[in-house]
Parts: sequence; C-alpha cells; structure tokens
Amino acid sequence: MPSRNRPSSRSSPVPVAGSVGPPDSLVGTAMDIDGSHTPEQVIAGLRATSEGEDLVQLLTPEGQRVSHPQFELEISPVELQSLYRDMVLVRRTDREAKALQRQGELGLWAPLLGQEAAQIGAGRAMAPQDMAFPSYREHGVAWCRGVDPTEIFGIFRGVDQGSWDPIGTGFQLYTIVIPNQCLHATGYAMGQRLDGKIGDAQSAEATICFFGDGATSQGDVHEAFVWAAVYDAPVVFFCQNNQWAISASLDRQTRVPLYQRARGYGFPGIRVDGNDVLATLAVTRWALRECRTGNGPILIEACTYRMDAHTTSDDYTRYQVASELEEWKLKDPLERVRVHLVREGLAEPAFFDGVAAEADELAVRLRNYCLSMPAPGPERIFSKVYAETTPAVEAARDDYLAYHASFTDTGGIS
Amino acid sequence: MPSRNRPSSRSSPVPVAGSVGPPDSLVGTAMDIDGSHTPEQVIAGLRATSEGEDLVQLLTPEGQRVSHPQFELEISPVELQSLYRDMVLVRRTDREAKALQRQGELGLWAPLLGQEAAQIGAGRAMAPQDMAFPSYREHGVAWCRGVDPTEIFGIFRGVDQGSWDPIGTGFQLYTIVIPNQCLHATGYAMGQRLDGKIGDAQSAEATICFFGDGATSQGDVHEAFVWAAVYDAPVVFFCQNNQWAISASLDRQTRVPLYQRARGYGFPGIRVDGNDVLATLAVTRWALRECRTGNGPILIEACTYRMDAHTTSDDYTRYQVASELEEWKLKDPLERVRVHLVREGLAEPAFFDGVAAEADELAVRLRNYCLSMPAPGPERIFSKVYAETTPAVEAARDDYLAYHASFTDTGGIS
Amino acid sequence: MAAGSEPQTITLAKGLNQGLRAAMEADRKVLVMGEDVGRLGGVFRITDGLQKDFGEQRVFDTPLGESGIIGTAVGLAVRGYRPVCEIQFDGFVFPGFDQIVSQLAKLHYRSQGKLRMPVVVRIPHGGGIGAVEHHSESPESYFAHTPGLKVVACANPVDAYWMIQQAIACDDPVIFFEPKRRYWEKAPLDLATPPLPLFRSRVLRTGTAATVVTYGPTVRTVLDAATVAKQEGHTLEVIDLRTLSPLDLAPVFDSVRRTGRLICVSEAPSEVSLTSEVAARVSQECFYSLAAPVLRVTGFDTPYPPAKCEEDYLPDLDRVLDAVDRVLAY
Amino acid sequence: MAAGSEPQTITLAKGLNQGLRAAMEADRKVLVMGEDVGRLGGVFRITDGLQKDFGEQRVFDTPLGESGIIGTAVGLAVRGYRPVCEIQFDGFVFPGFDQIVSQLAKLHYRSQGKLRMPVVVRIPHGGGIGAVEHHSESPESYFAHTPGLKVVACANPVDAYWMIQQAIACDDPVIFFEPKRRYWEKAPLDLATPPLPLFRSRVLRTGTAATVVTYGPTVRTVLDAATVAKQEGHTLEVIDLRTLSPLDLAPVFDSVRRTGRLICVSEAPSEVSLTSEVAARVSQECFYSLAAPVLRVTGFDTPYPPAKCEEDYLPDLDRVLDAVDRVLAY
Ligand SMILES: Cc1ncc(C[n+]2csc(CCOP(=O)(O)OP(=O)(O)O)c2C)c(N)n1
Ligand SMILES: Cc1ncc(C[n+]2csc(CCOP(=O)(O)OP(=O)(O)O)c2C)c(N)n1
Ligand SMILES: [Mg+2]
Ligand SMILES: [Mg+2]
Repeated sequence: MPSRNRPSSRSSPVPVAGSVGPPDSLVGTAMDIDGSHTPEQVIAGLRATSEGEDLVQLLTPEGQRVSHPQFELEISPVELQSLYRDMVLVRRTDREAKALQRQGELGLWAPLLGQEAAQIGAGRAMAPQDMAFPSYREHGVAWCRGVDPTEIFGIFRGVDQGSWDPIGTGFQLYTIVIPNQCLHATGYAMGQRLDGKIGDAQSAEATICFFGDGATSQGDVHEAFVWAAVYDAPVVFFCQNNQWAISASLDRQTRVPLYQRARGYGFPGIRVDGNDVLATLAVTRWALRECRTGNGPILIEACTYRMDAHTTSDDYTRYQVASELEEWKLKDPLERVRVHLVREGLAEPAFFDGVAAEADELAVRLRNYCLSMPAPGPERIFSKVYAETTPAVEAARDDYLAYHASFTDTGGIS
Repeated sequence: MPSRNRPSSRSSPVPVAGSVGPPDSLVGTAMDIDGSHTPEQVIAGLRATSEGEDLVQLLTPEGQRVSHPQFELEISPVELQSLYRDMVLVRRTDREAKALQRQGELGLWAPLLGQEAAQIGAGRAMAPQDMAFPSYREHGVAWCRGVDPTEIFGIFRGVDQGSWDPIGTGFQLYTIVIPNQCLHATGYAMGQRLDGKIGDAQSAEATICFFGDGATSQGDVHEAFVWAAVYDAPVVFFCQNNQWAISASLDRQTRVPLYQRARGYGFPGIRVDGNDVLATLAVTRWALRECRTGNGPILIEACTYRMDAHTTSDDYTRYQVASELEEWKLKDPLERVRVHLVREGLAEPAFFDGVAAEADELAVRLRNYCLSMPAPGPERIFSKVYAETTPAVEAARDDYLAYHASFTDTGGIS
Repeated sequence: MAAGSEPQTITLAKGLNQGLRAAMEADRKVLVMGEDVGRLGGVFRITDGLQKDFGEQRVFDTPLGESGIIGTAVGLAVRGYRPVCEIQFDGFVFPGFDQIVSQLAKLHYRSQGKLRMPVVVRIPHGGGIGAVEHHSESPESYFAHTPGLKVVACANPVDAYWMIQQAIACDDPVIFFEPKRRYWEKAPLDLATPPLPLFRSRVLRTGTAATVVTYGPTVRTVLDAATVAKQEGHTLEVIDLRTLSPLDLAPVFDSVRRTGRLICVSEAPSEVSLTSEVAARVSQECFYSLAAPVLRVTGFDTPYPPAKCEEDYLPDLDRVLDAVDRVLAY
Repeated sequence: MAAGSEPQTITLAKGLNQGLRAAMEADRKVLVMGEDVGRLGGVFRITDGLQKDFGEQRVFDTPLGESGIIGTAVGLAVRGYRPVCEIQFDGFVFPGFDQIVSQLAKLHYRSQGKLRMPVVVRIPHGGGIGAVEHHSESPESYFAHTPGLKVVACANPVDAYWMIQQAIACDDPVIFFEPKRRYWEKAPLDLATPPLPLFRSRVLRTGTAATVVTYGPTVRTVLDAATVAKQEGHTLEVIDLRTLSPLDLAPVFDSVRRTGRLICVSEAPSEVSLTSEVAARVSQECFYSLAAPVLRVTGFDTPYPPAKCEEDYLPDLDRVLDAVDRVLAY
C-alpha cells in the first residue's frame, strides 16, 4: 500500500532504479585467462590469427617476434615491460570494475577484456599533443592518457557523465551515441590543420578516433571518412573490430574486411593484429606520424575479440559461440608478451611479482574510492546546462531545492 | 497601406509567393546544343571522354561504335532510332519546362540537359517488373516508365507532390531530401528477395536507385550500401555524376572516382560514359540482370555533365567554368547518336524530320496542359494526411472550409 | 495464447512479446527488425523467441544504424510489408529522425494515399533504470509535433498486449512508446475482455477533487499518488492519455468541467511539450470551468542528469501530491 | 560598415551578411561553413562575398551532409573555433538532428562546462516562396523542446544584423532562424542605436484591445493585421518573441494582464508547439487576468501542402483579424 513518503525514505512505492531487466540480463561470466596452453592449442591459435596475408603482426600468440616489411619496431626491454604492465593494470581495473558492478557499486560496466593490446598499443602511440576521441569502451586508452580509472567509474556509477578534463588530458569524453565522435574527431583534426599544426615540427598534431565494428555501419562514419578525405584531416580512424556488436556478428555489418572500406575514399586502410601490442603500437605510431605530416586520414582495423559480455547487462551465452571464445583465448594479448619476456630473458620473476603487487594495490584503491564516491546532490541536475545560464534554469533550481529542503527540514510535508 | 481583403483579392499587403530570391538567382542560361564541330573539337572531346581506362564506352562522341570486352550490345536500327527519339523528346520536354518556368507557369525546374543518355539508357534497361527510386531530376527515367511529363510538371508548378501511381508505373515519387530514397530502394529490394523474386525466372525483379554525385556524401547512401550488401539486395545504385552538386564540384565530395566506393563494401562498381546511351543501356541491363539472379547489389557511376543550371533558381555563372561546359558540349549525348545514325545510314532524313515534328507536338501539348492545369482547392491541405483519418484533421478541414466560404459568399466579413 | 483461456498474469514485456506474436500469426506481412532483435530477443527480450518461431526472414537483426532501419522499413512498406522496427533505446532514435519526419510521416500525404506506411517504430522510453546517458530520454513530443505520424504510449501489460497489435494493424505509421522501467510490472490478462480502440484515452480512476492526466511510465506514479491522496480525503480523477497523436482530450475536458482542476504529469522536459499542449487546450476548452490554473509536474528543462540524480529529476509521488496541494489551494 | 555612418537601408539578407562580416572581423575564430556558402554565397546569398574577403580557410563549402556539417562543427568548437553552419533549407536540418540533439545540446552539460559549444546553426525557415516540398517547414518547436540549445528567430533587417552577431558571440549553441520569405524586406539600419540583448522579446506596438504574440515571418503579417485592426478601432499590442528558447514571456504576461486577451501566431503546426507553450504559460500566469481563452492562429496540423495551397495554409492577415474578432467577442 503506497504512502506519502517521509524525509528518510522518499522512494516511490513501486521500486524504481535498478529494478529493471530480466534476471539473466544481469549476469555475465568472468573469463579465466591463465595462459597455460598445450602446443596444439598454441598452434591452433597461431593458425587462426595469421589468417589473411594482410594482417600486420610483430609478436605471435606464442610470443615470437616476427618482422614485417613495412612496420619495424625498435623497442627496449624496459619499454616492453611497461607495455606489459599497462595491460596487466588495465585488465585488473576492468575485472575490478566488473566485480564492483556485481556488488551493485557500479550500475553498469563495459568490459575491455581481450582488447588490452589494441588500446594500450594505440594509446602509447599517441604524442602528448595528440587528441583522442573515444567511444565508451576505451578504458585502456584513457589509462594511457592519464585519466584515472575512478573518473571512468564515475560514469558507470552514475555520479557524472565524464569528469576528466577532455582538453588537458588529450582524451575527450566518452561518446555513447554510435559513432557521433567520428565527426567530432574529424572536425577537431580540421582545426589542427587550420591552426597550421601539420608538418615536420615537433609541435605537429594528429587526432585519433576510436569506434567499433558495429559502428562502421552508421552514416556518421561515412561522413567522417568523406570529410576527412576531402579536407586532408590529420585523423586516424581506429576501428577495434572485436567481432561483435552486442549480439550481431561481423557479417551483419559487412561482406569484406573493414579496413578495405578506406579504398573507396582514397586513403590507406591497414589491418593489424589487435591482440599484438607491438604491431598495434608500430602501425598506430606510423599512422599518427603520417597524419602529422599531412598525409591523413588513415583507417586502422585492429582485429581483436570481446572476451566478455558486451556489458554487464548482456547475456552472451544467448548468441556467442564458446569454441570461438576458446580459440581467441589462445591469442591472449597479455600472455604472448609475458611468454616473450620470459623466453627472451627480458624480465626477471621479480618484475612480474612487482606488477602483480601493483595491480593488487590499484584494485584496492579503486574499490575504496568507488565506495566512497560522493553522490551528486539535486543541484547537479541544474548545473552547467548553459555556459550563459538562463533565468528559467535558475528559477527551476531554486524552486526545486526549496521544495527538496522542505523534506529534510522539519519532517517534511504531511 | 494594408487593408482587410475582399474575396477577390485575399493576398497579404506584403506580396508573398514568388516574390523572393535575388534577381540574379531567377535567371539561368539556355544552352545551344547544335552539334556542328570542327575535327579538332571532336578530338578534344574524345580525349576528354576517354580519360581513364575504366570508362565503359560503346559509342564515341563522334558517333563511332567501339567494342568493350565485357559489355557487348546487339542493337537494331529501329532500337537505335527509338533511343534517339526518347532523348530528343525528353530534351524538348526539359527545354519547354524551362521556358514555362521563365514565364511563371512553373515555380521551379530542375533541368536534365546533358543527362539524357544516362537516364534513357538506364530507363530503357529496366524490365516492366523492375522498380525505380528516383531523386528529383530523373525526368528521362520517368519518361521511360510511362509517367507523363505533365505529372512531373505538377510538382514544379506546385499543384501536387507527385501525382502518378508509384507502384503501377514502377517509378516511385521524386525524393527531395538527399538521398533518402537509397534506403527505400534497398528496403524495397529486400522485399523483392523476401518475395522470392530472385532467380532465372522471367518474373524475377530488381530495383534501381538514382542519386547524384553530391548525394554520395550523405550517410544514407552508406547505410544503403551496407544494408544492400549484407542482405544481398537486388538493387542497382545508379549514380549520375554530373560533376556538380549545385556549386560544389566533385572534389568537394571525394578524392577518388565514385564507382570505387563499392570496393569497400564488397560489391562491383562500374564507371560508364553517361553521355553514351548504348554503354549506359548495356551496363545497366547487365547490372539489373545480375541483381535479378541474386548477385546484387551493384554500383554504376554514369559520368555525365549538368549542361544547365542546377535549377532555374541557380546562377551557375557564379561558379561554373565556361571552358568545362564547352568541352562537354563536344560530348553531347544526342549528337553522337545522330551522327552515328546518319553516317552508318541507319536512318533517313524523314526519320529526323518525324522526330522533330513529334517534339513540336509534344511541346505544344505540354504547354497547353500546363496552362490549363487546375490549382488544388484548400481542401487539398487536409486530404490524405492519414490512411485512417482523425477527428482533428476532419474538424480542422471543416472549420477552415467554412471560414473560407465566408469570403466567397456575400462579400465576406467586414 | 488461445482466446477463452483463463486470465494469465503477464509482465508488460510479456504482453508486448505475446502481442507481437499474435500480430505475426495474424498477418504474414508483419516483419520484426532492429538491432539484436533476433537471437538475443532484444536487449529487453521483447522479441524473445520470435526469430526461432517465425524464422530469420521475418525476424532479423539489422546492421547498426537507425536511419537504415527506418529507411529500409519504408521501402519494405512500399513493397507491401508491415515492418515493426525496434529502436534499442529512446536516445538512439535521432539518427533515424530524418527518415521518420521527412519520409515515414509524409509519404502517404505526398502520394495522396497511393502509398501507405503501416510501419510501427517501437521505442522504450523514460528513465528510472539507473542507466548511463541517452538511455532514459522521453522524446514523445518531437513525434507528437509531426503531422502524418501517430504516436501512442502503453502503460500496463494489458494495454501493451492489445495496443501493439492495434498499432501493427493500423495503416498509418505509429511511433509506439514502451515504459521501460515498467517492463516487469505484472497484471492479469483476460482475453475475453475486448480492448479499447487504440486512439482513445482512458479514465483509470474517477474522482472529484482534481483531474490528473499522464501517460507511459508515470501512470503508475500517478495512481500511487491518487491512492495516497484518497487516504488524505481527496479523490483524484486519473486519465491515461494512451494516444499522444492524435490526442483524445474529450474525456479530459469532461473531467475538468467536473473537477475544475487539472495537473499534467510527464517525465519529459516541459518546454514546448505534450503537457504544454494539454494545458493549452484545456485552458481554452474549459475556460469557464477551471477553478485553478493547470499545473504541470514534469522532468526539468535540462539534459537528463547522471543516474544518481534521476530520483530527483523524475516526477515522483511526492511531487504529484505537492501539485495536488497547490492546485487545491486555489 | 563603420559605426557612426548615417543610417543605411538594407534588406534582411544584407543585414545577415553584414552581421556575419562584422562577426568575422571581430573574431578570427569565427568560421562559416555549409553547402554552397563559398563561391556561390549560399542559395540565398547570405554569405555573399565572405569567402572572397576572408578566404577559403574561414569560409568553406562542405560535402553534402548535414550530420557531417554539425558533427565537424562540434569538433571545431572543441578545438576553440566558433563555427557558423548554414543549413540550406529548414527541411534539410533533420539529417543533422542527431548531432544537434545528442551532442551539440549536451556537451556543455556532459562536461560540466569543460567544453563549450559556441556554434550557430543558421536555418532559413517558413513558407510563402512557392517552393517544392521540404523548403517551407517551420521546425522551431523541435529545437525549443531541447534543453541545452538556445533558439532565436529574427524578423527584420535590423534585428538580423545584430542578432546574428550576438548569436555568434554567445558561448552556447544557438539555432538561428531566418524568415526566408522576408529576406528581401528593407529597413534603415542606424548603427548608433544600441541593440536589444539577444534573449529578449520585444513589444513592437502597444495596444489595449488584445495582445498578439508571434515571431519570424509572421511578425510582418501581424503588424499588417494590427494596422487594419486600428482602422477598425481596435489597437493590438504586438510582441515579437525573438527568443524561442529561453522564452522571454515577462513582457507577454505584463501585456496580457492589461489587455486580458492573447492571440499566438505561428506558421508551424499547432500541436505540441511553441504556441502551445505560450498559451499554457499565459493561461497559468495570467489566470485571473484573462477575459477570453488564448487563441492560436497557426499552420495546420498537416504536412506542408503543395505550393499552390500555401496561401490558405499560412496564417494571413485575414485569419489573424478573424481571431481578433473571436477573442474580442468574449
Ligand atoms: C546510435 C546508437 N544506436 C544503438 C546503440 C546501442 N548500442 C550500444 S553498443 C552497441 C553495439 C556496438 O558495437 P561496436 O560498434 O562493435 O562496439 P563494441 O561495443 O563492440 O565495442 C549498440 C547497438 C547506441 N549506443 N547508439
Ligand atoms: C538533405 C539535403 N540537403 C540539402 C539539399 C539541397 N540540395 C538540393 S540539390 C543539392 C545538390 C545535389 O547534388 P547531386 O547529388 O550531385 O545531384 P544533382 O543536383 O547534381 O543532380 C542540394 C545540396 C537537399 N535537397 N537535401
Ligand atoms: Mg564490436
Ligand atoms: Mg550532381
């Protein structure tokens, strides 16, 4: 029986927030990435990954460095270690976020599990002055740009819509309407050119735009390609093809590999092993340099795999093929770097212990911060609607806050 | 000084309809297509047309039949004559419409001058059961589908928005929002496939969609390409590249030839000489047959030229290069057929006299019909807003018609 | 679900699912299309099982693009099909807005009836589910302002079951709003009870103190408020609009002529909205009956805030009761 | 056009052109972009000569796509530019609607002020030019219903000159409507007279019999009607809204409290429109002052008809005077 609420409990008699969604849509499945494979598995993985001559790969799934005619990469053991560290830390952040969602501390989470190499490779390829336009899953790129994971958590906890400084970090806010950001990135890159930031100078700039395989079907991607080509915009279109758009497999979006789209617009399209952090780093670095020197735009398709559900609200058991998942486990982006570091003697056990310990500390910090994250007050509703506020917004805020106060004062209306 | 109007003159004191637009925007320039060229000119034209190996051509600008490895065309003198006749009649219709607009009988006209071969070639390639989705300039295709020019005039005179039967004629209504019709055509073609109208049977169907070079930049074209490819829709995307989108030259829309767009979607793209009615007929016939047998979609880029203003409101002297126009005059689509018919002795002078006379009669009929075209009454405003009408629409109509009658009765209100 | 079978308790989601099923059984020209409507059954499972039972030809996942979904549905309608398009969330209808406003709404008029557009666009709308941005919008007014479209909003499982079938049977394009936070509410469905016609509003509760008009997700909110108000001695007349275009305001006018007071409730921002229209029309039609100005309880004229603020953003029981106090104070 | 120069008679089109010129001279971050705005100077010549004088970097033709125009303008704004986008005709804004509603309107709020969107979207609106379909729409209400946007409509050459500059100087996104059928109306521009702030409505004529509120192309219509009404002994108070979001209704409330009668005039369909909002607000705020219900004179709730019907479709002098007769009859 409903009753007029008291200050303490202002919830509607019919429970509202969080009460939605069929039970099954609330449960995903944690992935167990251990990386101990039989030779057969490794070979199977190798075969699967190297499908297509056109795939750029510098580190095989079983940790072998291979060379590529066009893309060479000089990299020191320390750099290798730090790429590995990045991937471990963002994966741990991702798993912690998922756990927090399960415990109701986050309303939702979009896992990056499996896409660490694509994102760290691309993120680390960026120069400080470059600008990134993400979708909603680029937690790894955010990490590279110095955006603290807690700021990402804020969005999924529902306390804000993106709290970091999108200019200072060189990492724009998440964009959820697919793929509006591709045009923003193109416009921003047009601005970089207008500002004369193209050329050999150290100060030259480029833009990188992130979107998924499903996103490629939207008109905005096409218009972004057309505009970028026509204005020679210094923008790298970085498509993470994780093989799925929620429940839609790639064949729902295209007949041919996505990197080939670029052909029709007259700019280069390159396909890279998105589970190979070295190849992704090398190709993205090259592409950004090309853009900075005026040879943009460029399309990169990073072939990777969504190793977890689309989001924590998704139940991929309804559509995903387990065998496919198993096959991709053999191409785990972290494992191949670990094996390489060990086999080539580029890192001591102490290094791995150190990274593991760091990951634990990070997880604890994130969890504690999340739990203590302050919820915005009602005034947040009316905050910054406009740069030049209006009497109507001011009045609405004052009215509502006064009304709101009437509850918290003397036991409220009754 | 404004005054309350009398039944006779209900116009507002400030003149409204038609009174707009800077003077210069109301004047275009008639083109003189005579076709008497010096050898030098002919060679120049030939050179210009055959730029690019990839251009399919079966009849050169100076009327020489040439062969093409992939596209052969068996055509009888009678068929050739009828194609010529079609082109003469639609050109005459176009010129008459322009004249009628100048005299205020049409509010606007979108000339097809120069695009007769592209439209007649494509229109004549269609089977009766095929469906066409036009833009707003496909007067020649309409002609092939048996839509009387007067029905097209109705739109530009402002008496209706497309009065022909879009199903019975196999020619959908004009679409002005660029290029919405590309998705309609794709959906319709998906329906043809759902209906099992794909295969070798005589009853097999295909769809053809018309749009311009400028239209290719819009997201809807991309989504149409994606959908058509994913669903193997039997649709031919027929792009008339007339080199201009109002004042925007092709380089505003693309870096590479438009037919190459298809590559990125995994279906064929072919470039045809759009001023060559035989090549256009052959290529479109082939493409429609491919679609009917399940090998759609296919993109055709018909290279042609807009020989007149964008519309009668446009002043192309502000942006168009006269030399370009001169060059294209040498590639006139009618002239090359006339020369061919004469040189090869495939038509007697009597034939040309007959077609000329027919064109004169047509012009007279169109003019007379146009002048006598009934203007819709106010009830038209409220007509067919819904298939299942609503009380609100009915009431609004009754109220307004009663109000309207108050003027035409006893001298109106005063 | 055979008619005559005894009342079965269903959720609003199930009502839609069963209604879609019945419509597909009734007419083989009915198609279901959209993102993830196939194997997954839609992110809210509204199309659950339909692809399995009606096949991949009639129930299919589309590429990711709303203009593509609506635009191809228009073409399929020209071909004689009756597509039911799912828009995954309210905030994602805008890429398809051009095809809806420029084509879907206008083709019947443009062709003067030679082309019909029996297309249903299903849109889960409203907030209250703790979602991220663009998943809690109430865009009804954009469509209700568009001539050529019909717009309806269901608010309970029984209406959901019948209204979706009526919308699919309608020869005009229908924008069909579903109150996503009410998907899991239950009610008994008795197939023996004939449904109200689609384009009629309904008086849910009779009362004398004031009239409260609403639609969609806030119908439940208003009914709860009415229950509380009754305890406090005020009986509210509650009207569920159901049809947003065309509006069926006759029952509202009748009611206000009796109660003399009106409150309009909606989650959408109030400026230039459906509640503006209802307030304007009632103020005109009931000019001599109104004892107090029409009050509106709505979402605020700001973008939809972060989820942690939505409890304050959304009209709730208390804000409705507060408006009742104010309207009765006149 | 140097200040202090003596009043010069300009058309509304010229006012916009000169205003754009002044804004581009004042701030090098101002860009002009859109279809055919360069060499052609726009189909209405509003940007005539700007590319010649400010170069192809600051005044450029775009590919054909409205989402592309708005979306890249958003990116340019992030980069610190102040893009002025031209939408060629009202009916062609819808492909860009998603970028306007989902991004342009929300980025400042989403980023809590860390990103600003000083973007102006110029849209010639309204009918009366005998055009084909999609060239005579009045889509103001869609934008006025969208929080985060500001929406204005100019109605005369002097306002055109000043309002476009004020809109460009505003740090919020402004949808700027231009009454296309009034482009060629003339008025003297005296630069010595300071402009009214952008977000203020203006009383154009004072009167006692009734208040008439309108905006854009029908301002001229209403002024003419007022002239006729005066001959007939009724002085009408005429108010040009100028700002459609935020609305500045204080002068309207003041006026109605004096006249007791209000007529709202707009070319747009009336359902769920700006005139609904004005009628609703005035009915609430002036509840005890209204001697008659608020009347609306608008375009009909149908798609825009063929040009030969537009004289009947558009509110004209006679329909306004008819409403005056009716409102005075109360
Ligand atoms: C315009 C729009 N339509 C629908 C959605 C709902 N949606 C969210 S994610 C998603 C799939 C995206 O797939 P992809 O582009 O491959 O990116 P991924 O999630 O795999 O990283 C969809 C359909 C959306 N966010 N925006
Ligand atoms: C969505 C949309 N935006 C703008 C316009 C205005 N417009 C009409 S024709 C045209 C140029 C079209 O060029 P193209 O596609 O090459 O066709 P063409 O006119 O050359 O046949 C433009 C911009 C429109 N009709 N629709
Ligand atoms: Mg994906
Ligand atoms: Mg063109």
